[in-house]
Amino acid sequence: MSFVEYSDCIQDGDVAIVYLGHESMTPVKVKRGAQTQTRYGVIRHSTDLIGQRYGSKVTCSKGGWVYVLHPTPELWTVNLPHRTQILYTTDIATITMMLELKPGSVVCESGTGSGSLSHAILRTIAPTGHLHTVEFHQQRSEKVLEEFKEHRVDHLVTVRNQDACKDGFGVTGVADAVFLDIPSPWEAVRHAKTAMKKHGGRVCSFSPCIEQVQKTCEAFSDQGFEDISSIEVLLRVHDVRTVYLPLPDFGPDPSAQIQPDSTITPPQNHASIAIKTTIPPRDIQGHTGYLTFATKTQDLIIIYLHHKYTGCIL
Amino acid sequence: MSFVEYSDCIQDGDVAIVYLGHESMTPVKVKRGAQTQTRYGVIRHSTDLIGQRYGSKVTCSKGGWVYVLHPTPELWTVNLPHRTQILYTTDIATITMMLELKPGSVVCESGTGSGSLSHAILRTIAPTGHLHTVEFHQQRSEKVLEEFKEHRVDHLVTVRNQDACKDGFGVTGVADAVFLDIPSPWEAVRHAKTAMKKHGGRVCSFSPCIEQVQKTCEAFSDQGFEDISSIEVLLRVHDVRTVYLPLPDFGPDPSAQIQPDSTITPPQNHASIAIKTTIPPRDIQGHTGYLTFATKTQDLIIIYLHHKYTGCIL
Amino acid sequence: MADNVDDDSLYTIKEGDYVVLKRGDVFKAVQIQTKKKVIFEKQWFFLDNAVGQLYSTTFELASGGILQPRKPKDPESSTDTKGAGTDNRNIQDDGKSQKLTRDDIETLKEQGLKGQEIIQQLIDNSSTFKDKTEYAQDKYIKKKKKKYENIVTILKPSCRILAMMYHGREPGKICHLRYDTLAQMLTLANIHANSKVLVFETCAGLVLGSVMERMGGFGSVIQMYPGGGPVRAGVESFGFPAHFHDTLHEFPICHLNALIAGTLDTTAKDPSADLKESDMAAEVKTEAEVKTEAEVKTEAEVKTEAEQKGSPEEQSMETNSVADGSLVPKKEEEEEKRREAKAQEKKVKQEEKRKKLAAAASLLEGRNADGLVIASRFNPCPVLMALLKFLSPSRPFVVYSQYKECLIECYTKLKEQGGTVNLKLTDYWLRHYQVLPNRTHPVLLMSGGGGYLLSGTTVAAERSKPAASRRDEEPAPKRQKVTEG
Amino acid sequence: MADNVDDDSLYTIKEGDYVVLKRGDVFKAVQIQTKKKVIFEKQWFFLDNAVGQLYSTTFELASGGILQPRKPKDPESSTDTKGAGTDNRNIQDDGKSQKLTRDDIETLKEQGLKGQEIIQQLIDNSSTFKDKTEYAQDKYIKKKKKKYENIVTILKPSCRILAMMYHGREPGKICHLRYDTLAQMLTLANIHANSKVLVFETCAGLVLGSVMERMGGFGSVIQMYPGGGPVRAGVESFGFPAHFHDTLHEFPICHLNALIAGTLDTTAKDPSADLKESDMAAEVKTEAEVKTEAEVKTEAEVKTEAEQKGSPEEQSMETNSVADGSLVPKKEEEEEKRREAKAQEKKVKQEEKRKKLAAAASLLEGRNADGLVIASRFNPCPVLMALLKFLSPSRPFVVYSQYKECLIECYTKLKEQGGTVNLKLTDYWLRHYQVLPNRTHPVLLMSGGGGYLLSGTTVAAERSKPAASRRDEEPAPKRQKVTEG
Repeated sequence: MSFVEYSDCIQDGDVAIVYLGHESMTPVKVKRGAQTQTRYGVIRHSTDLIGQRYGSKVTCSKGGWVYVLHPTPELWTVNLPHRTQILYTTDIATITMMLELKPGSVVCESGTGSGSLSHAILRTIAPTGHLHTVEFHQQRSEKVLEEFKEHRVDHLVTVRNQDACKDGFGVTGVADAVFLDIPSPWEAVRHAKTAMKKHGGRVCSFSPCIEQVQKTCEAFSDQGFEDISSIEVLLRVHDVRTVYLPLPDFGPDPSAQIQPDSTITPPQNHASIAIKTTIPPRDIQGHTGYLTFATKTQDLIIIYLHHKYTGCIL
Repeated sequence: MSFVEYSDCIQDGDVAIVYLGHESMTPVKVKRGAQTQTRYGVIRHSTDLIGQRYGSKVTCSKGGWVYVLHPTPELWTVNLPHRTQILYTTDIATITMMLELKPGSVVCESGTGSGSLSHAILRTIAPTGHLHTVEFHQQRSEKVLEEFKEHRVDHLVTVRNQDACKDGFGVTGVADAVFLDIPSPWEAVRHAKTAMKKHGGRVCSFSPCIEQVQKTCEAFSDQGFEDISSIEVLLRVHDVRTVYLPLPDFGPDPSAQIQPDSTITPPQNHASIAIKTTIPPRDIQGHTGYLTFATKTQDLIIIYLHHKYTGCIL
Repeated sequence: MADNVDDDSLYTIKEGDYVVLKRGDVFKAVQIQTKKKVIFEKQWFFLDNAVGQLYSTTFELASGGILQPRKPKDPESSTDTKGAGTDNRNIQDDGKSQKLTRDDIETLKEQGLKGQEIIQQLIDNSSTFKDKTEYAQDKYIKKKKKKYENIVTILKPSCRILAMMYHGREPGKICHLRYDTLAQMLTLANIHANSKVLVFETCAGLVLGSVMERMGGFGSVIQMYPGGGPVRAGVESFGFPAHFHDTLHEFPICHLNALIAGTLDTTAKDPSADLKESDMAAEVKTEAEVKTEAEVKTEAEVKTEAEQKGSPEEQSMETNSVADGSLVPKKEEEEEKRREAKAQEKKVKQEEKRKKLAAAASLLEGRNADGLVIASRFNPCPVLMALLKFLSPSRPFVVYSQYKECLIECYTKLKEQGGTVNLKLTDYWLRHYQVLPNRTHPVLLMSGGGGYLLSGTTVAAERSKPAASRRDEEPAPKRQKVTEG
Repeated sequence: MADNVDDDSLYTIKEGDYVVLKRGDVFKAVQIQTKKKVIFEKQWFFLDNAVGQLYSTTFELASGGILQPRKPKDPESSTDTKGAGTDNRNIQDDGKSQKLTRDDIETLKEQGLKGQEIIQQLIDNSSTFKDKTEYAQDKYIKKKKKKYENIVTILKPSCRILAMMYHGREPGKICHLRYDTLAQMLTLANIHANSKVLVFETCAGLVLGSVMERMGGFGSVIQMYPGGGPVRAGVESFGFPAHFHDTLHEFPICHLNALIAGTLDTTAKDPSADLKESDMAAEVKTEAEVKTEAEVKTEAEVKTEAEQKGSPEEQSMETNSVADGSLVPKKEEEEEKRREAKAQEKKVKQEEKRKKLAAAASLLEGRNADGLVIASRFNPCPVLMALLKFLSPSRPFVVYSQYKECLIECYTKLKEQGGTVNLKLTDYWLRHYQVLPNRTHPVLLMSGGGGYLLSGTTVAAERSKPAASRRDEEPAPKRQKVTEG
C-alpha cells in the first residue's frame, strides 16, 4: 500500500480504512499481532487483515462485519486526525485541476495543516513530481511528516517548519504551482512568485473571508500575476429516497356510474403513490472559502512600477 | 382594473398585458378606437378588448391569437419600460415578507427607479397603507407618478423628487418599513430611522457590492438597529423536458439461447429510454444584490455613545 | 414633527396575546397567560411580567423564572478580551485550557452571576483565550453567550417570524417549506386585500395564516382541507384580530366531487349525519395514510398528526382546558347531565358546520376565485387539477412541493390540458452572510433546499376542442433551440 | 539561486504543436501550422509568427493577419478616464452621447489605430462618460475593449483550459459537463499515475484526455467506446507526447457481452470480417439513436456526430489532408492503383485493429482495473453495471450524467445488487467573483447547472448469497431518523 499506488493485498505496516457503515469509517495502522476494537467487535490484524485483499469483508468477533478499504487521499480526508481546519474533497478537486497539477509537477504549499490537501497533491504529482510544504507550527510539521512516512509518500515531499510569509518556501524558480492557505496570503505572494519557475505557473489562495480575497487579488495584481480569478465551489449531496404521497379524497364522484339504491362506496383509503426522488440534507456546508487563482507568466525583464504596495519589490 | 384590485372585464383606460407566447408579453393601454400591432396581427381595442373578460383569447387580424391578461405587479415587472436597473420578483418577494408588509403598512422607498418594487409594495399595503417613494431623478419621478395614475394606485402613494441621502423621505415617525436601493445607502440610514415609527419597524437595503453591504451594516449598527442580517436569494428556473437516452449495445449475449446454425441476430437498434426530467438553463442570473435587513426597536431615551461615526447623532 | 401619532397600546403586550419568544435564532410561539410556566430553550419561566411592556422588549431571566426587562444595552456589550493573537500557530488544544471546572461554573450560577459575568470569568480563566485570533475569540464568546446568557425577546408574531420559527423548529410540520419559498408563493399568487383566495395546505396553518396576513382582513380565504377538520394551529399563532376570522371559510375536499357535479346538498334537514359519516371516513383515511408514509416521525410530529384530526373547536377547547388545571371527580348524575349537554353541543356544532359548508360552497360555486395556493404532503397534481376549476381566468396560482417530480407531473398535465400560461417550475437558493470587519463571508451553515414551486396564470379554457389541437396552446418560438441547453 | 534550470524549449511554441488561442474568456484549440489561416472570434490570422515564442505570450493582430508579440504591458493598462461622477442621476440615455459615428470609427481603424487608441477616442468623444460612475465607466471600457482590442494569447493546452473551452463553446459535445464537475470526477476516481483506468465517454475525448493527463503517461487507460470507433478529437487537442499514446487502449462495447462470457475470439484467422460486420451494425445503430433523440442539434454538433463515426485513423488523415490544400485530378490508372493500395491499407488496419482488441481484451480479462469513469449521452445504468465487473475491489468509480434521474437509477440498482460502498449522488455549485475595489460581487452570469455525479467504491462481491440477504449490505444506523430531513 501507498497513497500513490494501489496494492491488491493488505500488508504489515499498511494504513487501511475500516468501513463500518454509512459515513462511518476509521483508519487503522496494520501491525502483526495488533487488534482493533470496533462497535462490531475486535479485528485481529494478523488473521483478519494481513494477506487479505483490499475491499474484503471482514467478520469481527461479535459477528458483525466491516469492509477494509485501500486508503486514498479522499478517504484520508474524511478520516484524518484534525489538527487544524482542513480542506475537503470538493475544494481539493477544484484546486488540483485549476493549478494544472499532474505527474511531474513541482508544488509549493503553505500551511501544511493536517495534510488533507498535501496527500491529494502527492497522489497527483507522483511518481516524478515534488511537494515543498511549509508549516509554521512545529508539532504539526513533525506530525505530518510522520504520516507521510507511514503513507509511503515521504520520498515525494519536503516538509519545512517556517513562516511562508517571512521566509518563503525555501526554493527558488522550481515550482509549477503554489498553494496558499494562510491567514495573510497577500504577505506570501512575492515568495510564491520567487518559488515559481521563470516560465510561469499557477497559484491559488484559499481564504474564508472576502476581505482576505480582496487583499490577495491586489497583491497578485501588484506582483504581475495574470488571469486573476476568484471562485467558490459548493457540494450538494442528494439523498435518494422512495417517498409515498397520499392521494386526496374528493368523495364519491356523482358523475361516475352508481348502482341503483347503492350505498355510498367507501372512498379508496390507503391510496398513495410512491416516487423515487432525492431530498437535500437539511443543512449543508454553505461556505468553505474562496479560491483565488492566478497565472504567473514568464518573468519579464522590465521592472514594475509599484504604486500601492511599496513594500513589495520583485 | 387596478393594480390593487381585480376586475373581470377589460375597460377603456385599463392597462392590459397581451400574452404573445412563451416569455413574450407586452403591456397595452386600452383606448377606445385604438389599435395595437402584434406579430400575429392587429388588435382593435374597441371590439377585441373592451368588454372582454380578462384571460380571454383574442384573435388578431392575421388569424393568430393572444391572451389578454389582467395586470399584476409581477407581470408589470417583466413588462415595464426600464429607466434604471430594476428589482425582480425573487428579490421583491423576499423584501415584502422580510419587511413584514401587509395591508395598512406605511412604507418609505428610495429610489423609485422604474417602479418595479413600488407596484409590488402598493399591491401589498392597499387599501389602507401608504407608500412614500423618493427619487432624485426628476424625469423618472414624473414618469413613475404618471404610471401610478394609469394603474390607479396613485391614491396610495406620494412621490417625492429629492435626494434621500441629503433630504430624507419627507416624513417623520410614520413608516413601518423603509427600503433603500441607492448607491450609498449608509448615508440614508439616519433618515430611514427618522422616518420610522417610534415603536420601530423594519428596514432593508439592496446593494450589488459587498463593500456597500459592509458600510450599510456598520451604519445600521451605529444607528442602533438590531437583528442586522444580510442575505441573497437566487432564482433557478427548471425547464421540463422529455429526453431520450440511447441504450448501449454490448453485442450478442452468448449466454442467451442461440438457435443452432443461426446467423448472429442483429443488435436491437433504435433502443433508447425516455425520461421526464428538467434541465437548468445554460446561464442564469448569478447575482442581483445583497439584501440587508434590520429591525428598529422602540426609540430609547438614552443617548448612544458613538465611537466610530461621530457624524451620526440620534 | 410626526405626521401621525401612534397608539402605544397597539404595541403593548397584553394578556391573551399570541407572541413569539426569541433567543438568538430560535423562536417559539406562545400565548401570554399569567401564572403559566413556559419552557423555552430548556429553561422555564413565567410571562407575567411581560404584560404591559412593549413588543420587541428583551428580558433577562431572573431566578424563580421571573422576566425582567433588560436595561438598555451598553455600547455593543463588550466583553473585555484583553488583546487578540494574530494567528493560532501557538495554540494546542489539550482540553486543559479552561481552569474553571463544571462545578465551579455551577457555583457561580448559584451565586447569582449573570451570563455576561460568567462569560467574563470563563475568559479570565482560559489560558489560551488571549492567544486566539480575534475571529476565534468572537466565536468563543458567541458560543458561551448562547450557553450562559439568559435573555429572551418577546416579538409580535408575523408571517416572517412564524415561517422562520417553523422552518427552524419543526420543518416536518410544514412540509419543509422554507420561509423564502413561502415569500415567493405569496407574491407569485398575488395575494392582496379584497380578493378571494383558495388555500390547500398541510403546513400546520402557516400558509393559511400568511395568506390571511397579506389580505389584512379584506376579502375572503377559503381553506380547502383534507381529513376531518381544518388545521389551524399556525393561524392561531398569528394572533389576528377577531374580524379576520370572518373572512376565513373552509370546505372539506371530500365533498369536492359533489360540489363540482352540482350534487352537494347543504340544505338537507339533517345533513349533519351525512357529513359526519363522510368526515369520519376521511378521518380514517388520514390515519391510514399516516401509516403508509414510510417516514418515521418524531414525537412532536406524531402529536401534530393527532391534533390535525381534531376539529378546530376541539383544539381551542383543549387549549383552554389546560389553563383550568386539575380535574375534579364528578358524580354519576353530573356525568349524565354532562353527556346530554355534550350531545346538545354536538348538534349545535353540526349545524354550525353545515352552515359553514353552505357558505363556503356558495363562495366556490361562482368559480371566480382570484388565487390558489397549494402546499401539502398530498400528491399535488390531482389537487391542482381539481381546484383550478374554481379560478377566474387571468388569475395566478402556485403549488409548492418538496419534490420536483410532483411538479413535473403538474406541469406536464397542465401543458396537455391547456387553460394556463406562464408556467414556471422554480426553486430558490438562500444564502445568509456574516458581515463583520475583515470577517465577511457567507454563513457556513446553509439550508440544503427550500422546495420547489410551480406557478402560472389561468386563461379562458378552450371550448370543447379536442386535446390534440391544443398542443399549440402556448406558442414557444424559441424553445427548440435551447433543447440542448 | 535556482534549484534547477528550466529548458526554454519545453516552453516554446513549435510548428505542429497543439495550442489554445485565448481572448478574454473565449478559447479555441488549434494546431500550429505555417501559412494556414485560422479564424477566431470572427477574425482571421496566421500563426506563423508564434513559432519560437514562449507559451502564454499575448499577440496583437496587425494588418494582413500577422501576429506581433505584444510589448510588456503598461502598469495596469490605464485608459485615461478624466474623473468619475458619483451617481447617474444626471444621465439621460438619449442615444446621442457618442459623437463619433460608426463611419468615424471605421476610418480610425483604417488609419491603423490600435484598439486602445480607438477606445480613448470613444471616451474623449462621449459626452456622458465623465458623468458616469466609476463602475459604469469600467463596464463601458471593458465592453469597448472586447470590441476593438485585437489581441490573442497562445496557451499550452491543459485539462483546465480545454474543459473550459468545451464548456464555453460547445457544451453539447461534452454532454454539458462543466469543468468543475470534471475536476471532481478526476479526484473522486483517484486518477493517478501507474494505475489502470476504464473510461466510457461521449465527450469528444475531453474526459479521456483529462484522465491521460493525470496519469502522465504511466499506467494504462482503456477507452470503452460505443459505435464504429473511439472518438479522440479532444485527446488530440491535449498535444500529448507520443509515448502517452502507448498507454491508451480501446475496446468496443459491442464485444462486451462476448468478453464477459469468455467467448471473444481475438485470434481468429480472419477476424476482421467479423469485427467489421458488428462494428458496422453498431455504426448503423448510432445513427438511428441520433435520430431518436428528440433534440435539435446545431450544425457543429451534427458535424461532431459525423466525426464520431469515423475511426481515429480516418480522422487524423482528414486533418492532414486539410493541410495539403487543393485536390489534383487523377488519371484512371492512378485511380486503380489507389484502390488497390487502399484495399491493402484496409487489411493492415484491420489487423492493427485486431491486435488492439486483443491487447485491450487481455487488460480487461484480469478484471483488476483501478478506476472507472463514465460520462456519456447513453443511459448510464447498464454501462455502469457492465463495467463495474472489471474493477478490483476497493476501487473508486464515478458516473456523470446531465440528468439526476439516471443516477437515481444507478444508485438504486447498486443498492439492490451490493458490491459497492460510499455511494454518493452529488452536484456542484460554481460561482465566480468579481473582486475589485468597492465593486466586489459574484459575477452576474452564472452556469445554471454542472450535471450530476454518482461516485462510490467497489468492495468484494458477496459469494452467491441470495439478493434478499444483501439488504443489510450497508448498515445505515442513522438513516431512518433523517427520512423527514
